[in-house]
Amino acid sequence: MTILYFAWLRTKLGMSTEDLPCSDEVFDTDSLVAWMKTRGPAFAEVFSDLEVVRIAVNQEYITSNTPLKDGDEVAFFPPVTGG
Amino acid sequence: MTILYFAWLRTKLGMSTEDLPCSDEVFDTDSLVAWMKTRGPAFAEVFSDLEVVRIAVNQEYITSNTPLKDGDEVAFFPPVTGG
Amino acid sequence: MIRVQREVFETGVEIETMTSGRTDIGAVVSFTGLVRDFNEGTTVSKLTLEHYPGMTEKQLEKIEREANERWDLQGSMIIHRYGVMELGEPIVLVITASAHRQDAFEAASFLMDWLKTKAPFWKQEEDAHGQSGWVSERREDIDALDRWEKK
Amino acid sequence: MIRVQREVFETGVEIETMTSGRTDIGAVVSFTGLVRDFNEGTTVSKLTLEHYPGMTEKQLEKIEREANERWDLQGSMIIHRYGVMELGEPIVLVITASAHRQDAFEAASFLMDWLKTKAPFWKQEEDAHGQSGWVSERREDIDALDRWEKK
Repeated sequence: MTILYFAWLRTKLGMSTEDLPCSDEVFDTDSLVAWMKTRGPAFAEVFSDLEVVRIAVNQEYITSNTPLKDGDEVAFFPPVTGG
Repeated sequence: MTILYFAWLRTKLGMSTEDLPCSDEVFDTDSLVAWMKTRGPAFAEVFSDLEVVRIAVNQEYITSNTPLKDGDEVAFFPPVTGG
Repeated sequence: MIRVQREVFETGVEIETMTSGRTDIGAVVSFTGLVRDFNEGTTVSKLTLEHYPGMTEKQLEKIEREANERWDLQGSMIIHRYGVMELGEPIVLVITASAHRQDAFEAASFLMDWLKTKAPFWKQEEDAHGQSGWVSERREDIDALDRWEKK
Repeated sequence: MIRVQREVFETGVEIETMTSGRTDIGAVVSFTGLVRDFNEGTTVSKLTLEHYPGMTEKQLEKIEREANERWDLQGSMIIHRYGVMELGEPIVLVITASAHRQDAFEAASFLMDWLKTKAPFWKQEEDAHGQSGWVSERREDIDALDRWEKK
């Protein structure tokens, strides 16, 4: 999977993209977020309040747990502020 | 008074403006309209349905009887259709 | 600012004039009304607009003042043409500028609704056979204005 | 039609492109969003817009399709810029064309409300001291979208 971070998630994590394989531990968006929280203080902080984190899978918003497979594009970002 | 006619009132009456003196017979908008109706068939027709005639005195709409004096500008026209 | 003129105008030029050199405007809304080839079931080949010089300007100024009292605007403009117009030409332009988009949208919509029922202009349409007739008042335009009545 | 671009655009040119040679359009509404020097209590000296390439285009196309389903439009356009922008420069443009003004006004307002809460753009503002910060979501923008929920 390709993981993308935007706006303050990107600046706080110091990373805009990374590749992650699906695994027994990470197989849907809920398990991906749970795993993210275990990756250290910056990740724990960024994913502490999911009210301010939007998730898109393959460039579509998701609002409930969604299965993931290798090749998927998962993006994490704050509420949008364009326009 | 200066009397002005616009749009189909103007074309039906064949006249865009005329000067009329105030008199014992014509001293407010109600009496002016009543007198207009007596001026012949074209006038009678134009003023037969006051629902479709708007009146402005000195370039302001009026919706109730309004006193008139020499020097006033009285306009008769249909509902507007600009924009 | 209001303008009543015979000449064609350009919406882009007027927007540019209103915003040029300003850094306090967040939102600009424009409405342009154009002569179209079809109206209320009739083919139109030409349009003539008659107006009441003097009263037109007074009414437009009153409408613009009212919009500026109701909404927080940083700029407003109304241009209305009169005379003979060809298909596709612009008839009327309303521009509103504000810090916030809602003010700009509402004020522009209000100005158009108001103008449609209060500004003394009358349209005469000519069809393909050279027959001309006066355009009738539209019920929808009267209803549209009701939205803005102060409760 | 949608465009996501780094370059400045001109509202007038885009309106002209949409209406040129057409005689069936009666009403054109444009909304232009500009970089202003003040936002939510802070002086702004520069603005940077980050976006999500790919998803941005998908979302804008979806929004535009939705507007065309809801209203009778003869043309629609969304342009949104990204990258660094100076004060007074345009950020976003929405144009709608219709036979009737109400459709054009409502569709343009809808497109802006929708875009503000769904299109993946993020603003970073820089103040006079060179301090930069991410702009927060505005409660008003979420509320504005509620107006368009189908009952």
